[in-house]
Amino acid sequence: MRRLISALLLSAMALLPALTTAWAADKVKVGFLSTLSGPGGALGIDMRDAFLLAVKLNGGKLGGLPADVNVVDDQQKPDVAREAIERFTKRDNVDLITGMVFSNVLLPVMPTVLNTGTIYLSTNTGPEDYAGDKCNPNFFAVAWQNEDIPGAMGEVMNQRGLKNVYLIAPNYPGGRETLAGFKRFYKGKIADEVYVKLGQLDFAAEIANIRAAKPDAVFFFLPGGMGINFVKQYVAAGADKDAKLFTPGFSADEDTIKAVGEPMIGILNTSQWAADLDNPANKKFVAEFQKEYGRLPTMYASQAYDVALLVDAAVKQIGGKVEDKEALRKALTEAKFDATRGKFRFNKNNFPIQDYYLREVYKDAGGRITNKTIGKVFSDFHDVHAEKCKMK
Amino acid sequence: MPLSLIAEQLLNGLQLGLMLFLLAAGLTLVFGIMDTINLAHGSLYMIGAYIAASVIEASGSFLLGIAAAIAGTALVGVALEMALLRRLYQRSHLSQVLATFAVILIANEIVRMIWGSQPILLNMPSALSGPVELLGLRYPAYRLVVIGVGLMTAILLYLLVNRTRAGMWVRAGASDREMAEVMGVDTRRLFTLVFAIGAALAAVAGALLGPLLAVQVGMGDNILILAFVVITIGGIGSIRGALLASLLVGLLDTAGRAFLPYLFRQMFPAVIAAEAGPAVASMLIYVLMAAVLYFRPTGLFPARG
Amino acid sequence: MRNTLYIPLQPWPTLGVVAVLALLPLAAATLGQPFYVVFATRVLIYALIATSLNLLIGYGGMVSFGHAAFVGAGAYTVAMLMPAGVASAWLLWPAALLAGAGFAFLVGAVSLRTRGVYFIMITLAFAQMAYYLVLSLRVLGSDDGLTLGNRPSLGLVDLNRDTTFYYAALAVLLAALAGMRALLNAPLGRALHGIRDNETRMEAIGFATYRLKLLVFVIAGAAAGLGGGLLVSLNGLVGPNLLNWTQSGVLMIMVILGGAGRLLGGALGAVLLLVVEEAIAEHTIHWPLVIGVVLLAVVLFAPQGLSGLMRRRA
Amino acid sequence: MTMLSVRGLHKHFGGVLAVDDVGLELAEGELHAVIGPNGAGKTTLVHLLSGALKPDAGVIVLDGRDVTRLAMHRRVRLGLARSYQITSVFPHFTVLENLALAVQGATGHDDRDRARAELGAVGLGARADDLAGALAHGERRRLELGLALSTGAPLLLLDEPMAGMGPEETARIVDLLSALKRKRTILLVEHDMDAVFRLADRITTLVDGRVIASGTPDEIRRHPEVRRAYLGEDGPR
Repeated sequence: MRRLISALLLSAMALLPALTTAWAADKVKVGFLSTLSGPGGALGIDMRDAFLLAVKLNGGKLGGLPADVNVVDDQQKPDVAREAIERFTKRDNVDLITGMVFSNVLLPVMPTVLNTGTIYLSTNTGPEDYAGDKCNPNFFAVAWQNEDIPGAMGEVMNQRGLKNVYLIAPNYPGGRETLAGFKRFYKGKIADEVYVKLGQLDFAAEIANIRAAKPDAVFFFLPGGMGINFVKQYVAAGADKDAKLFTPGFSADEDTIKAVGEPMIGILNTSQWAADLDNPANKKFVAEFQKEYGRLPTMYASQAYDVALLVDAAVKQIGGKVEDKEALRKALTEAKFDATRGKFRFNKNNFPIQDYYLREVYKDAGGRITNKTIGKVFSDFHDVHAEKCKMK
Repeated sequence: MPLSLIAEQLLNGLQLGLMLFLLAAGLTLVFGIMDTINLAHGSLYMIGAYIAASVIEASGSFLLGIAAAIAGTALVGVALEMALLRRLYQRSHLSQVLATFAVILIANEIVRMIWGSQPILLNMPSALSGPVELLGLRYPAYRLVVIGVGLMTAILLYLLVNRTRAGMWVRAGASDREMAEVMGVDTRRLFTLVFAIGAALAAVAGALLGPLLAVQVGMGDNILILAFVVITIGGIGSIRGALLASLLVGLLDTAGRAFLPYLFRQMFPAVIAAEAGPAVASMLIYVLMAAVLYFRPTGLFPARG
Repeated sequence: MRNTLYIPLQPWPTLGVVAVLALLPLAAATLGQPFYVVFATRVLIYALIATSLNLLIGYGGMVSFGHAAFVGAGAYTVAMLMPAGVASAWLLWPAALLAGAGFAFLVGAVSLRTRGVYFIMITLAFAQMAYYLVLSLRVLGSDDGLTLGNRPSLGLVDLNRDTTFYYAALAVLLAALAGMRALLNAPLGRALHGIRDNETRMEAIGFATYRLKLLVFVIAGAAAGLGGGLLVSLNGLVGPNLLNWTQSGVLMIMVILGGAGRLLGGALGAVLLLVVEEAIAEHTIHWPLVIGVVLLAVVLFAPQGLSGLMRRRA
Repeated sequence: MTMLSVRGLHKHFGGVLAVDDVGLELAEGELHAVIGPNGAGKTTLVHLLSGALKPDAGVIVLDGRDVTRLAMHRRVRLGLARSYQITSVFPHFTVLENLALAVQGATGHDDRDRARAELGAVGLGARADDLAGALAHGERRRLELGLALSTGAPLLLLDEPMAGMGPEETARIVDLLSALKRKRTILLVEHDMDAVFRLADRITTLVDGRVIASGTPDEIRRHPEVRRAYLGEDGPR
């Protein structure tokens, strides 16, 4: 028993070094919590790399203050994320949290973040929950609302005269909202709407069912490795000859294209960003990202990069006084910065108002397979939930 | 429901079942002969997949990748058996579960250190990346090859166990260890050999499934549980039981995922069907396992009396 | 008369440990580190869960590989009842306990017909069933799990304050340990020892071993369910991850690290594992490697676990 | 009054008939021995009577009640306890705790005084506080017997209580059993013919699972088939 006491005391002492990290002023402390491992890991890694690149290009600073970016892997598990958030808010006292990829990780932990009055900047998912009547002054969706990009694809499929579309997505909020967004704009018939487990990698059974349903086209939203496997297996089964694939930009990003190769050519997808968008900020971003990491950036990377630019601008505007949360929030909502995607401003629900483009995967002159912007689907698009937001 | 769909799903089930058999065969032999639970079997599968992926990427040859995976994983298996498993044969099942669980943790991290956290996405050999026509059915060529290799391995293993001297020892060992020792079998060498064969079979499954799934840290953790379901249903120690149970589980799982939602939609209101179909489908094989154990507490084909 | 199985109460060391635990939130507050109160609360809850598994593995000889399912049963019960308007912890936590007990009764009634390896496997099968059930049912949140807005209320005290929750969890753990000690010192405890020693003979001297084992299985399931209920109340969220088979493995690790078949084995193991994890996870993403090596070493060289080591030296 | 009545008991393992149409009657207070060569089905019979095995056919009536389908622990509570041919005690319990456990099992009460009384009866009083795992073979055999006694069951099935014992220990068991005579009804399976013929009121002989003779020691001694079965085989040691 006496030994038990000493064991307890020893373990308490082991924790002490961690206790001393907290205080230090004159810094912007960013908690960057993202999915860095597993099938969804590529997305988080792209975001982290882009965010750190932006900070590095800025001389290690954000808004003139040295940036202290604490990167943590959430392993795509809400409980892991929840513990990381506890550390960020209660131990490290960060000024901002950002970086989460998946809505099923973000949604369970967001109440904790918001309850502590910490600002969250979403580098990716923009769930309906915080777009409508539960919009929150501390929640900023810097990428898009979940329905925007699939909605744009629904519009495209109308224009192309597709009448019978098969839908497949993972069974999580992002997946369900994506299909809801698609259906909000798409006017034809739905052959079937199938939800698979998030992280599923073998789609043999689903592909056989798709083929048996004989749709005109397939709209799929399968982020990360899921989409890569789906496209490969779909083409291997020869199903693409009967029904073409359409997708939001997530499953036609540069990582997916690189992994799948030739079978991707010709796939249409929508996005708020493309590597070939012609503006100075984007040109710099694409060039610097390739120089730093030796690969093409994805839309995820552009989103995280834009978050860093936004923070930089806002902190600069308030003269580095990050303790003044109210001022920081106000500066963020005004969002005066040159985004890689071009036009960008916040709606009253802190979700973006921006343009959406149609892209096509093609092989460029140098034999490289990549996306080409072939048109604009929506201009100055306001997400459909903003009206219900009571802010301002 | 079109006949071609049923046929296609049957093939899918067969493919899953045969891959499960490759995993389960090694597991059931180790279990049957050495009375040892080896959770680290899933790690051998993962290591096989990683070796295959690395060699294929470096050399461009798929066959070379599989050969390297078999040889490399068998070596890892031998090392694991001699360094650790040997010490566990006489220990309780609890100790075996925990020690081999520790091996999973260690193996996952070592793989992460060598290959990183990112999944390796392996492409199928280009010659096999398209579909083939099969009695009016378009089926992925690669999956057909997987089925073929699985069948061949199963037959080879059957012949090895039932027709060779080493196989006779293995069967003797599985049904009565003391008897095997009396017969003059060098059980230490036999155990190592069996372990190496089990590791090699797991590597074949890992290498073949690599291009279909993703080669990633922890990939063996869930398929390991499926393999345990298989050997428990089949009866621990029985190769025949493992084969039949693999096919049963493979077909049931695929059929459940493919047809149950459809079936439920015919039987229940859409709201309930959409929920219950996938739920029941994903639990199906575990329900089967619990039911088998309830009525036959030692599986379908117990190797021991 | 000599009583080999009796677990004595050592009043002074016990009081000492309780005092240290009671002062911990104060220390955290003084150091300006409220985070560690939440962390310590989580440790206490896992100590409760691991203790319940220790009752099965260490005392009952029932190697259950599906204990996470009972934790899940309790957690999901709370997560389902709270949005339905039940806010009082006096109702929610007993409900979690009953859910764990009820599910354990179903699983135990079937599983206890089998022996040895098959018992390990069938408990695993039931846990996987539960895992896939919550994963696929939308009402249970499927992949996303369920999120609670608030913590339950406990009458006069406010569980939303981390310190209060800590003391509540501490009280539950101490009560559970006292209860377990009483149980093991009672005739039922002796019968349990007897079953672990020689089950066949127990039947031959008149014990209904199946029923006794089922009773203990249900008690352990109840404690695990309560632990799950506490955990979801603390975290405000629950996901299928909590029921994954690896989670059952982690609980077993705690038991063996702390010492199977020792009263404090489960609790010690939980403290050890979680503190080590917290201390090294910040420094290396490869921390499971450290846990794996330690576990392997314990299994091979110190099968009695930490409390075994302490007892040997004492 | 009949204590135990067995009719038409059958049990086969695979193709082998281990117990074949066995019938038995035990009067209250009787010491009834079952003898037979190795493999005659004696231990299987004990397993069937105690409930460790379920018969394929036949009826077992204990004290007027059909117990054929009852579990082992139920039969103990109804007054039928057994001992094992291969010692089966609780090695991590002390000797006294072993016996107390048996008292608790059969009665549901933790009655140390009764356990202590049985301790004296099997002559282990000096070793009350030693772990059962530390006992010598002969002592373990007596503890084995003590466990069955401590259940307080009026009917005892004793499976070779003298197995593997030297002459001195054997004599102690014989004395012990003589002391028990009339107090309990006993079915004794035993190889030691001297002991059997000294103790038994009646003897049943099993060969290949069948009863070939049943009667008083004198009748059995003279029975031609018994003599044949034992000639050159497993005669009185």
